[in-house]
Amino acid sequence: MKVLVTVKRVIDYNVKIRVKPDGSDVDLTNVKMAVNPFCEIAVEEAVRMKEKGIASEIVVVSVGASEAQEQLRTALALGADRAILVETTANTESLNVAKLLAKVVEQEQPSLVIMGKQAIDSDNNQTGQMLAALCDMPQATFASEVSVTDNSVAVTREIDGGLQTLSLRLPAIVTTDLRLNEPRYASLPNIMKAKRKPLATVTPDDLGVTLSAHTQLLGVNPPPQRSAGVKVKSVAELVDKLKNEAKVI
Amino acid sequence: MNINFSEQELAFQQEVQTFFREKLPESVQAHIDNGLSFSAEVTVAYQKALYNKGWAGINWPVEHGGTGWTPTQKYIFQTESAKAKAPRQIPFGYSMVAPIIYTFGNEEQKQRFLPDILASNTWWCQGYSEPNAGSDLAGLKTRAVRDGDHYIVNGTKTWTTLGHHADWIFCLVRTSDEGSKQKGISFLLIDMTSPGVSVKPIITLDGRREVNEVAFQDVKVPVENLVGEEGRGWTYAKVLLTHERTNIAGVAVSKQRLSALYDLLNQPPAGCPDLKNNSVFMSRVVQVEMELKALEFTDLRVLSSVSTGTAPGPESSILKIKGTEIQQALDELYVEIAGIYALPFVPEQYDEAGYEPRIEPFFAPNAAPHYYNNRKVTIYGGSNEIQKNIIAKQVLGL
Amino acid sequence: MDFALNDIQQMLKDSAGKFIHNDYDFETRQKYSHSELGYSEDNWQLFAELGWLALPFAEEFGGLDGNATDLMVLMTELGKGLIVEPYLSTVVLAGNAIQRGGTAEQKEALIGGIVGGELKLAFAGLEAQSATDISSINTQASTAGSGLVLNGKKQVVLHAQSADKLVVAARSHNNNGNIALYLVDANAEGVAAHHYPTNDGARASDLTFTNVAAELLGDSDDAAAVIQAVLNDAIVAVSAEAVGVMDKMLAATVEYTKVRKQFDVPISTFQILQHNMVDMFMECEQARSMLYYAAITIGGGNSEEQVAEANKASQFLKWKVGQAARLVGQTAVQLHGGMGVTDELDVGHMFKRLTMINTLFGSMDIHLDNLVKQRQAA
Amino acid sequence: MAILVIAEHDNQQLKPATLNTVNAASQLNQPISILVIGSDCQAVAEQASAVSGVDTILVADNAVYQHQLAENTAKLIAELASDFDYVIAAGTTTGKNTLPRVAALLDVAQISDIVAVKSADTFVRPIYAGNALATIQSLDSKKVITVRTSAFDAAGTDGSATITPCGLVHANAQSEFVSEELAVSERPELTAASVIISGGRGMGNGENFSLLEKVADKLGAAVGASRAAVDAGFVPNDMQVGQTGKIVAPDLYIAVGISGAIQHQAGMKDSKVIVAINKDEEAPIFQIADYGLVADLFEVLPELESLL
Repeated sequence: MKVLVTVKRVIDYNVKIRVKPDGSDVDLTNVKMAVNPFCEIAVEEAVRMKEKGIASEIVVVSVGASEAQEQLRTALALGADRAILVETTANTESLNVAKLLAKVVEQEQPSLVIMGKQAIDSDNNQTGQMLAALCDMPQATFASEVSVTDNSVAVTREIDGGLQTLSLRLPAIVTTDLRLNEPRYASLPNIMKAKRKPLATVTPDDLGVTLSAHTQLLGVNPPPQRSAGVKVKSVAELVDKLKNEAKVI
Repeated sequence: MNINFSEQELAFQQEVQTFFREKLPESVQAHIDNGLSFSAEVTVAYQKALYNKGWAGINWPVEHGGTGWTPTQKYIFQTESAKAKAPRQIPFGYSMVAPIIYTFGNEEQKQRFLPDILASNTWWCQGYSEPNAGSDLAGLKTRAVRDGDHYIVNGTKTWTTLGHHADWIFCLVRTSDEGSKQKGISFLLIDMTSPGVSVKPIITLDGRREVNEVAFQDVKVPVENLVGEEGRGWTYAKVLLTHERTNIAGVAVSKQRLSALYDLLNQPPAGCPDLKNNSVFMSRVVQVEMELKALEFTDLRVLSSVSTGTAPGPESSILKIKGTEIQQALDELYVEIAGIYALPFVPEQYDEAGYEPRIEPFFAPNAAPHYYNNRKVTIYGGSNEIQKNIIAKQVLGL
Repeated sequence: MDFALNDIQQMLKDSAGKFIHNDYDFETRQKYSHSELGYSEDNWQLFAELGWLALPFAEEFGGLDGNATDLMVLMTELGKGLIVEPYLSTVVLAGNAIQRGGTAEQKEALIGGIVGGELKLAFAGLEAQSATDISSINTQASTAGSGLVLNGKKQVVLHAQSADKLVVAARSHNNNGNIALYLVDANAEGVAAHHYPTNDGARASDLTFTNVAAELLGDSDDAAAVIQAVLNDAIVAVSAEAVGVMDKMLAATVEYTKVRKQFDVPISTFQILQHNMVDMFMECEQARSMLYYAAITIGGGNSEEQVAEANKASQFLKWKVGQAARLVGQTAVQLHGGMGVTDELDVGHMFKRLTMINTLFGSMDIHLDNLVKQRQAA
Repeated sequence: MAILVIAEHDNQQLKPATLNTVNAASQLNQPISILVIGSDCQAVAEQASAVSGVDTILVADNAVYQHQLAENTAKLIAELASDFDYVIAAGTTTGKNTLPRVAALLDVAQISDIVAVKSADTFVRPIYAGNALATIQSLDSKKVITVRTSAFDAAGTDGSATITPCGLVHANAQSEFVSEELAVSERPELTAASVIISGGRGMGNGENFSLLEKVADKLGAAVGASRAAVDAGFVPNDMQVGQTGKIVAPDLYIAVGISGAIQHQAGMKDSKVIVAINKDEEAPIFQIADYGLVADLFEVLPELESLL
């Protein structure tokens, strides 16, 4: 069974971002970039399926600038077999990324697509669901457990009140949540092998997709700063302040 | 990671070495060995030799006569010129006012000024600091009041290096008092021969006249001499600071002076103390050698990122501080190795060729004056304390 | 002219960095350090699985042909975690000595075990009267029947407690004064050990050999060149570790001074402290530059001239890292105030590791003195 | 121009998130309809008709919609969307699951998790885990939007909208509901609670969370946890507040034994009032706490419970 996973190049999880003084966007100069943590979980899930003999081939796809090859190489080092970069820097909002991915899915015909539930930069949480619509595939978002049987996949999802389990007919799309698995570290031998694995680059034109902007970023500013309040000496003083000063209890 | 030059870069290195071998007279090379500064004539002759070779505008755009070199070629040129003990181009024309003219000036100004700067026909000096505006330069008070097709300039500029040789001065002047201090500053070019301009020497600790005080008394300056727009002088000057990326640390010159120091230690001239067997002194020498080796690789790291077109990393911000600290450490070592012969103050021995009676060892009487004068390097161009403020803010985010 | 890491080094840096960030925070490190073994055996097997134990060894024996620069990249990241696993003693010291000095059979027999995580080793060099380098050691090898035996005392042998085999520097059994390297079974008869913790969270031992069965490492009984080459690699490794620690101390100090308020303002607003932190930053960068210089030079060829440059580079590096670490360590503790001197905060432990790294493989003053003497002799 | 708000419900109860969503929608000053998709969900329709500022309630009541699976509900919403210019849902897991699928069917962008309405086509939403706020303008004729309910007050409940059934039925042959385990507890849900008391690594173990529950019962509060507590296995993962857990902005947030790493702050820094109880004076949480008590939580909690 062929599994397709997607990875996005985002800022490193630990980087504290700064907004540009002119408020045009977030300042990304000299910032460490990495694979989106939720995407790493998607790659890990696919690699575990391959180790269990469920997945026969893992294709990893990224939509972005040429630098995203670095993240594709990391995914290959984690165990993906083949990488595809859809190289574009314009109009990479979720809908357009989904349209590009839909064309790749059409060409690759995977039985299962696994994606991160959201990217930690845009925090949109949209692309997987949109791809499912465009490919008319069933979807299971926020997966905390995935088990594939012959032509269906059972997915346990984290929903507001607790957990929900669905059964999807393949081919299907799953987006990962944080507790699906604990991604492995890329071993040095695999890192070295990754260099020799195929990485193809295609453009939106190659896929026959023309992209137009659906939204426009007008500006970015830092959130309002909280200032530290007062220290109370005792529980009694705390309760008194909450009742009479803050009036919240 | 590799630190080797490519084939073309090695070929270019040969070309540069050949140029210095053929074009640099023997007498000029002796200056550096003895810690002497170059006379105006020697410097201009050198600058004209570079111009004739087409190598005068290292960082200039090609359309204005620039060399179009890659960052690595610039690095090779600067390293070889230090090894050849060549003079340094006077920076005020080539790398201070010219970049502002060809970036922000109009066509007329480019035609009027750039060719003469490149050919070393005109000598420029810098009119920034004032008696009451040093580190906080934005507080400058020299005023330029618009009067028809002229500005009337009044005020005083100080620490104007080689102002006594200069034909022109580029100044930051105050054209308005509204808004922030920085907003009211403009960039004005002033002919030194204009009536009302007076130049007074400021003698420095080495007993020489290097810097001056330039006073402007109702000097009439044609409006055509305003570069760019009124009120934007500060931003133009600030852009310049990020312009000069390579050769801030002066690694090549320091390496050359260190090897000369080791020569002195291995064959100490008569009269100099035998410091080679003094482990306390030698440990200071070796520490400078190692600190310089580390700085050389910090410089190469910056070169590596600049030559691949990426913005240099935070390490570039330490080049000026570490470079000047090492220069001053070398000065201290030279004074100590000069021993008792550091005492005689005989500048004439260095100004007139073949002056007699000559005090030997020849370098020794000049060691202390050079050491005194060089205390300036951690002060000018943004003192090292100011540099640390900048690093604290921009690199450490404090 | 290129200082950027290649793809492989970049991914090695990312995965090692992620391991330290996710699975090796300070609390976890302290748990390992205070455990009975003094490190985590699970981690050791993970290191084997990730190919980190195989990094510097030849591909022919299961290694990955990594050079000094690759070792530098890994050690800088592991340094950030103050790791207590015996990587330095097993891979960089003893394993490296086997790779450089061993016979083909010895390499065949031992390197596979190291790479697979089954075999741990320690390098026994220093002695009481030969504490700064091994030029005046007394441990003596001698023939006994058909084999060889060792007699002597070795001081502060890093991670001997967890070693299966020892690589021991001793006077040659041919009584020609040469210093040779011998392989000894760590639990062999006649090996008496006094194991103790080191103040920076690791383990070391004093060993006494009485007629301990030994095997010459390699064919020659003159191991001077091998030992010097191993020393150069070890200096790159611990210096890389120190640079990693210094980077972390600088970041921790900058963050702390932004949070710590006194006189109603964060202490990071005081200019004197800002300049102290800039000085820390400059020392980190200069140490890193010297590390690049040494790693490139030591990882270079082995012509006579290149080996001479490598030996000089390792002395430059050990001095510079010692000097930088002293400033960065002391300033970090100073700016953390009382907290910097407490056991519970990680900064103090980083300070202790940096201080101990200075004592390893010749302190900065010893290397400075050697460099001075070399120039005086020139 | 008209707005279709998708109701958040469990076939019996209209969830408070819908009231916040309607409030957000009302800032667009257009007629608002609420769509209730479910099975045997008449009660929800009645509750919806009481929401102030709402004109009509559309009810698609059919067994196929019982679990509100995205495959068919998205088709239904997309079909109904032809009469509307805005389709807005709460940023709950149901909203996040379904709305992007609707947007794709309509070939328009979605603007997720808005925290402010600037104009008819311009909204503000958090990015980089709330460490920056982006102002986004939609260029599409139809706007599909999810709302971060903690950023909007709740609409009133004095309305009386007319309820009209919607007979459109879309089958779902692609995915099938298997089971659900909802953590049944009378305490309010984290995202809906006005008071939250959370425990961190400082709680030491899962049993000690009972100390928090006693205080929570006195305050009618929900109980949350930091990621460190969840990762340490003290409590189940759906109690996690933070960048990768729930985003909350209650009136009162009490952080007990939580150091307050950036990732945790991202989930609760918009709370009106923040109280921090921690024995480590340097814990980052004190930087954003309105009231800080440097003390041992095991002494504070019993005393706090007794005083409430």
